[in-house]
Amino acid sequence: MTRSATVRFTVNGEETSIIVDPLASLQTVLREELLLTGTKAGCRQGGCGSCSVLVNGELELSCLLPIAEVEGCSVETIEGLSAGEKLHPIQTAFVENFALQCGFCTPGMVMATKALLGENATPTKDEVIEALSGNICRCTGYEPIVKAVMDAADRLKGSDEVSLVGGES
Amino acid sequence: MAKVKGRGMAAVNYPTGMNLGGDPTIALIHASTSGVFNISISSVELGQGLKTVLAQIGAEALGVPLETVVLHNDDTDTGPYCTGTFASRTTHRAGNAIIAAADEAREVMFEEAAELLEATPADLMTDGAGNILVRGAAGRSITVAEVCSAAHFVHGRAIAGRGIFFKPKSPVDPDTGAMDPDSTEAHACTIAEIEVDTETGNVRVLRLSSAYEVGRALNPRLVHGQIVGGAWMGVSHTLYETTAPYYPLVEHAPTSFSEYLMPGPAECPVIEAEVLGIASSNGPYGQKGVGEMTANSPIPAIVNALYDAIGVRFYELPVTPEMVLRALEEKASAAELPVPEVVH
Amino acid sequence: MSDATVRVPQGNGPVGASVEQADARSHVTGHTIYVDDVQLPRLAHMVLARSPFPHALIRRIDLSEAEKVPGFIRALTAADVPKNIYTILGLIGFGLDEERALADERVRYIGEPIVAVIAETRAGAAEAAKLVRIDYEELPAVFDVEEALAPGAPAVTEWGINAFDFDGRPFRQVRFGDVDAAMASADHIVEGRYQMSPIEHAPVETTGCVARPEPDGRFTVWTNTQALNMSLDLTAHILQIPTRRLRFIGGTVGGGFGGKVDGMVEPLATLGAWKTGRPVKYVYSREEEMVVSSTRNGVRIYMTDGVTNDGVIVARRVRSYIDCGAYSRHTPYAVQKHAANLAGPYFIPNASFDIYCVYTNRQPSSAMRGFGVTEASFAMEVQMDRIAELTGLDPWTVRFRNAYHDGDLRPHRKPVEDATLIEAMQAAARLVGYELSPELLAMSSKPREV
Amino acid sequence: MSVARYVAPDTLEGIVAEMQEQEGSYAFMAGGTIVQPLLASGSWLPRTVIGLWRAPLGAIERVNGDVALGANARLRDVALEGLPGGLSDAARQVGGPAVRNRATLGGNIATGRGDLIVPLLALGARVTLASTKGTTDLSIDDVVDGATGEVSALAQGELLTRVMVPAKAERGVFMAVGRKAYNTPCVATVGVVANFEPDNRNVVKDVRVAVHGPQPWPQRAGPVERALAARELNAAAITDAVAALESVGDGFSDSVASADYRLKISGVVLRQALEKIAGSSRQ
Repeated sequence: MTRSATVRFTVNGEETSIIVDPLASLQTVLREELLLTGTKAGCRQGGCGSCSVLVNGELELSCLLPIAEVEGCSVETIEGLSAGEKLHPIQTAFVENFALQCGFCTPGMVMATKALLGENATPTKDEVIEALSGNICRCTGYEPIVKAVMDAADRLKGSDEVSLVGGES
Repeated sequence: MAKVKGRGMAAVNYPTGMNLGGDPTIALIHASTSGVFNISISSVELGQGLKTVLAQIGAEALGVPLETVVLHNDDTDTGPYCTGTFASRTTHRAGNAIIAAADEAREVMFEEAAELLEATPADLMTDGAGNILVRGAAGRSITVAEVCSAAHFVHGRAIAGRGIFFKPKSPVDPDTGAMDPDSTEAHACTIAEIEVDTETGNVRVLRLSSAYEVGRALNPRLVHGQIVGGAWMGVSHTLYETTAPYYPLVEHAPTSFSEYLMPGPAECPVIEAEVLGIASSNGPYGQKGVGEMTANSPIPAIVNALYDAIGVRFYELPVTPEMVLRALEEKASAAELPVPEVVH
Repeated sequence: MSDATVRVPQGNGPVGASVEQADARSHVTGHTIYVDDVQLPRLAHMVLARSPFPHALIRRIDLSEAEKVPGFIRALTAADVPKNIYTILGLIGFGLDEERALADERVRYIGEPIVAVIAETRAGAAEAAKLVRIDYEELPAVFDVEEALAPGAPAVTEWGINAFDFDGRPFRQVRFGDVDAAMASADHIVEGRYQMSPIEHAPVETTGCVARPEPDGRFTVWTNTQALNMSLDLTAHILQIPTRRLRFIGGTVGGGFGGKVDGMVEPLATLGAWKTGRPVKYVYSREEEMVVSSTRNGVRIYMTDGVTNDGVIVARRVRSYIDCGAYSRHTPYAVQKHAANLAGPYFIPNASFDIYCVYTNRQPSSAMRGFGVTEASFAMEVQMDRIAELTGLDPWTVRFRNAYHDGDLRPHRKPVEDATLIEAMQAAARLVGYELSPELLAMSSKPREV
Repeated sequence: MSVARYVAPDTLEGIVAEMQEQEGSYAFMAGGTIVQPLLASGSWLPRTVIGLWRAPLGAIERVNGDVALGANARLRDVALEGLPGGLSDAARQVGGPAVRNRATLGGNIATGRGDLIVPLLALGARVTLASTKGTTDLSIDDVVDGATGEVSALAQGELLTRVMVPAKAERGVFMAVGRKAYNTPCVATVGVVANFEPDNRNVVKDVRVAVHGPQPWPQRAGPVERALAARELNAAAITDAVAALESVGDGFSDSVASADYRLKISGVVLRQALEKIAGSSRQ
C-alpha cells in the first residue's frame, strides 16, 4: 500500500512536515492531523466553501486539494488571522456587523474575504458578491456579510497588513 | 426580453411556544464567591442568539452587569431539562425560567446585603453596575462581589436560585379540536416587489418591506438578523429550493449544494423592516418568539406580487421559471393577447 | 395588550440593547468546537449502508466484501439493536412504535438505514458501506398523498392504513360553529388547492455526533441535536440502558432549522461505541443530509371560504394532507399546530378542518422552521387576495376587516391574546407609503365592543 | 482502499510511462475537483491515481495567430486570458472563485460535460492527446461524440495535453442561462462563432454553433448551422435557426430544469446569442 508520503509545507507561518496519505485532502490533514478544526467540513463536495483556506495567497477549497499538491506551499487558515483577543480587522468587521449567526460558514467567509481584499483592496458590492459566490450561508441571508466585507475593506485601507502580536503585550 | 414588475402583500401571525406532552424548562443560577453568576440550562443555541439573549435576561433580572453572567447550556450532567430549541419557544420558556431563578438568587443576595448594610431587603436596589444601594441613602452601598464573598465566608448563605416555566399539556378534544397549544402570538405584514423576465420566466425579488410585532425586542440586532435570514429563506422557498423537483415523484432528488438551488448573495432583495415594541402579556420582559415565522409572510407576498405582475395565480411551491413561462404561454394563447406590458 | 404583571426592564440592565453575540468572537476565529471538530484517540467512523429503493423487502445481507476493506472494524445490523424501535414522540405517549433504528425485513424510503459500518477512517467506512451487498425484492410504492389514501394503494405502514390515527379517526378534526349554514348564507364561495413540495433544512453543518465509551459504563456523546434531553432519552430507550449512563454534550449547533430534532445518529453511534469499545463518530455526508435526513412536510391543502360582499369570511372549510413520508416522527405534532393555525390572524366564526398525516414511500419529513404554520399562511394569504379580487375590495381592507381582536375565540376555542395584526399592517402601510382608508386607520386590535 | 498507489510524475514522459505500466487501471487527477469528492464518498476508483499537477502542462502561450492552452491551465487563468468565442466568459462562470483557482481546462473537457466544451466547439478548437503510441492531434468535435455524449477520444490510454484555439475569431459569443448570477448550474448554454462575407458584412460566410441543452451533453448544432448558412443574419434567419434546434434534441430533465423548459431556454439563449452577433455585425 504505497499511499504514504512525507509532505512539507508551512501552516500560518509554521514549518510542518508530516507523513500522510498523499491523497488525503488538505482539509482532512488540517482537521484530523494538525487539529486545526477552524477549517470546516460542510460538504466535502467543493460546494459550500466552509473549508476555504489560502494557499500561496490564493483562495482554495481544502476539501478538493490533495495534500501531495501542497508540498512546499504556504497555507493560511482562519487560526492564523487572530492571536488571543487580537482579531484581524476582517474578523472585527464580521462581529460588529452581526455578519454571522451559527458561525459554521464564518471561517470560510473570512478566508474568502481575505483572498478578495488581498487582490482588490476597494471592491465594489458586485465584486464582493462574486468573491463570496462559492460560500454558502443558510442563516444570515448574506446581506450583513456583504456589509461586513465592505466595512473590512475600509478598516484595512491605510493600515498595511495587520501585524499580530500574540497574547498580552 | 420584457421585464414586468409587481407588488403583493401578506399578513401573518405566529404562535410562540408549544405544549406537545407538557413543556417544562428549568434554569439554575448560582453565584461564585467573587460575584460571577453561572446560569445553567439545556436549551440549544442554533445561531439565533439564544446564549446572548438569555444572558441579557439573567443580568437584567439579577441587576448585575452582563459581563458577570456566564451561561452554560452544553451538558446534560449539569444542565436541567429543556424540551428543545424549536417552535420559537426557547427565549420565552428559558427566559421566564431564568427570571424565576434570578428572583430567588437575588432574594438571598439582598438578605446578605441587608445584613451587611444594616437595612431591610425591601430598601435595597441594584444599580446594574455591580453595586447594591440603600434606596434614598446616598453613600450606603456595597459591591455585589463583597456580598457574595461575605455570603460564602461570613454568614453561610448560598446565593442561588431555581426557576421553571411550565406550559401544561393540553390534550386536544377529539371532536371539537379544542386545545391550548401556545403562549402568545407574534404578527407581521410584508410587502414584496418583484420583477418577472417574461422570456425565461426568471423571477427576481427586488424588495421585501415588513413590519413585525414580536413583543419587546430584547436584542434588536438579533431580531433584525432573524427577519433578514428568514426573508432570504422565504425567497428561496418560494422560487428556488425543493428536495423533490417533480413532487410527488422522487426522481432527480438533489444530492449536493450545486443541485439544491438556493439564492446566492446576488439574488438577495433589499430588505427593510420595522419592529413594533408592543410588550406581550407573558413573555420575559414582554418578549415574543420571532425565529420561526420570518419566512412565512414573504412567501405569499411574493406569490401575490406575481399575480399583480403577470395576472397568474400560483398555487404550488416552489414557483419555478418553467411554471411561470408555461403559465404565460397558456395565458397568451388562451386570450390570444400579448402579455400586458404593465410596469409599476 | 400586556397587563401589569409583565416584568419591565429596570433601565440600567442590558435587556433591549443590541449587545454583541456571546459566541461571535469564538465563531469568527474558528475556535468554536462543533461536533465534527471533536477528535479523539482511536476514533472510529460510522457510515450507513442504505436502501436504494423506495419500498422493498430485504432478502439477504452479505458483508463479506465490506469486511475486506482495509480498516474495517465491525458492522451493526437490526439484530444488534437492543430495542430496534425508533420513536421520538412515542416517548411522551404521542407517537407510534413504527420505525426501526436499522431496517430488518422491509425498507420504506430511499436511504433507509440497514447496516452501520464502522472503520478506522471515514473514507474506509464509506467504501465498506458501498460494498455491503443487499438483495431486495422490490415492492410497489406510493408517493402522492391522495393516492396513498385511495383504496388499493400500496401499504406503507405495517397496519395497512396510510394515515396516522387521531383518537380513532384517520385525521385530526376541528369543528367550530355551523359551517354548512354559514356557507349557505355567504355571498361568495372561494375554493383553492394549495401545495408545497418538501424542502431540506440544509444547515451548513450536517447532522452528527461522537460517542465515547467511558470505563464506568457511561457514554459521553457530543451531538448537534436541537434537543439534548429528548435525544438522550431516545438513545437510552433504543439501547435499553438507564439514562444515567448517558451524558450528552452539545448546545452549540451549526444551523438547525428543525433538521436536528430527530435524534437519528446518537443511538447508533452510542451502540457502535458500546460494541467496539472505541469512540465512534457518525456524521451525515452532504448527500445524506439532502436525500436521507428529514425534510419539511410536503402538503396539499383544499381551502374553501364563504365570504360576504364586504369581504368578511363567515366560514372556512379545510382538508389538508400533510405528507409525513415513510414514518410519522414529529409530523403528528405538525398536524396539531396546523389545526391551531388554519384561521391564521383572522376571526372565522364557523370552521371545519380535517387534517391528515399521510404516509408515503418518501424520505420521512419532520419539523422545520414554521412547522405546520408556513403552509397555512401561504394558502390563506393567497386566498385573501382572491377574496379581495372577487369582492372588488383592496387586499388591505379584506385583511383589516377579518383581523382578530383580543378576546376573539379561535376555531380551537382559545381566546386570542396579545393580538397586534392591525397595528403591524398599519405600520407596514406607513413603511411603504400606502394610504390606508380612514376606516382602517381607525381600527385597533383591542377587544371588540360588544 | 481501492486506490493503492498515488504518483505525480514531473514530466509528460513519466506520466505516459505510468499509463503504460498500469495498463488502464488508473485515474488522472489534475485539479482534484472531480476525484477528491469521489474519494471522500468512498466511491470505487482504479488501483492507481496519477497526479498531473507536477508535469509542465499548464502553460498558456500565443503561437502565431493561435493560443496554446496547456491541459493543466486553471480556469482562473483561462478566464483572465481574454480568449475569443466566449471561451474566457465560459471559464469565468464555472463554480466559485476557489474552484476556478483549482479546476483545469483538461478536467473540464475530460468529463464530456464541462461548460468550456461549447465555446471550444464553436471555435473549432484542436486538441493534442498523448498516449503510449505517441501524440495525436484532432478536432474537439471528435472528443465528445455528438450522438451519444461519450468521451470516446479519451478512452483509456490517452491523456489530453494541449488545446489550440484561434487567437481571434471574427464574431463569437458564449451565453448561458442559470438560476443564479454566480456559481449556478446552467439550464442551457450556447456558443456561436461566425464569419461574414467580406463584401456584405451581414451575410454569413461560415458559422459554428454549439449548444448544451437539447441533449444531456454539449454538441455542435448542425441543423442550426445549416439554417444560417449563406444567409443574411436577420430576424427571419434567426427564427429559422431557433426552430432548427428542435431537431437537435428534445431537452433533458434534472434537478434544475425539465426537458421541455430546457429546450425552450436553449432557443431563447440561441436567439439572444445570434442577435448579439447580428448587432455587432452592423457596427
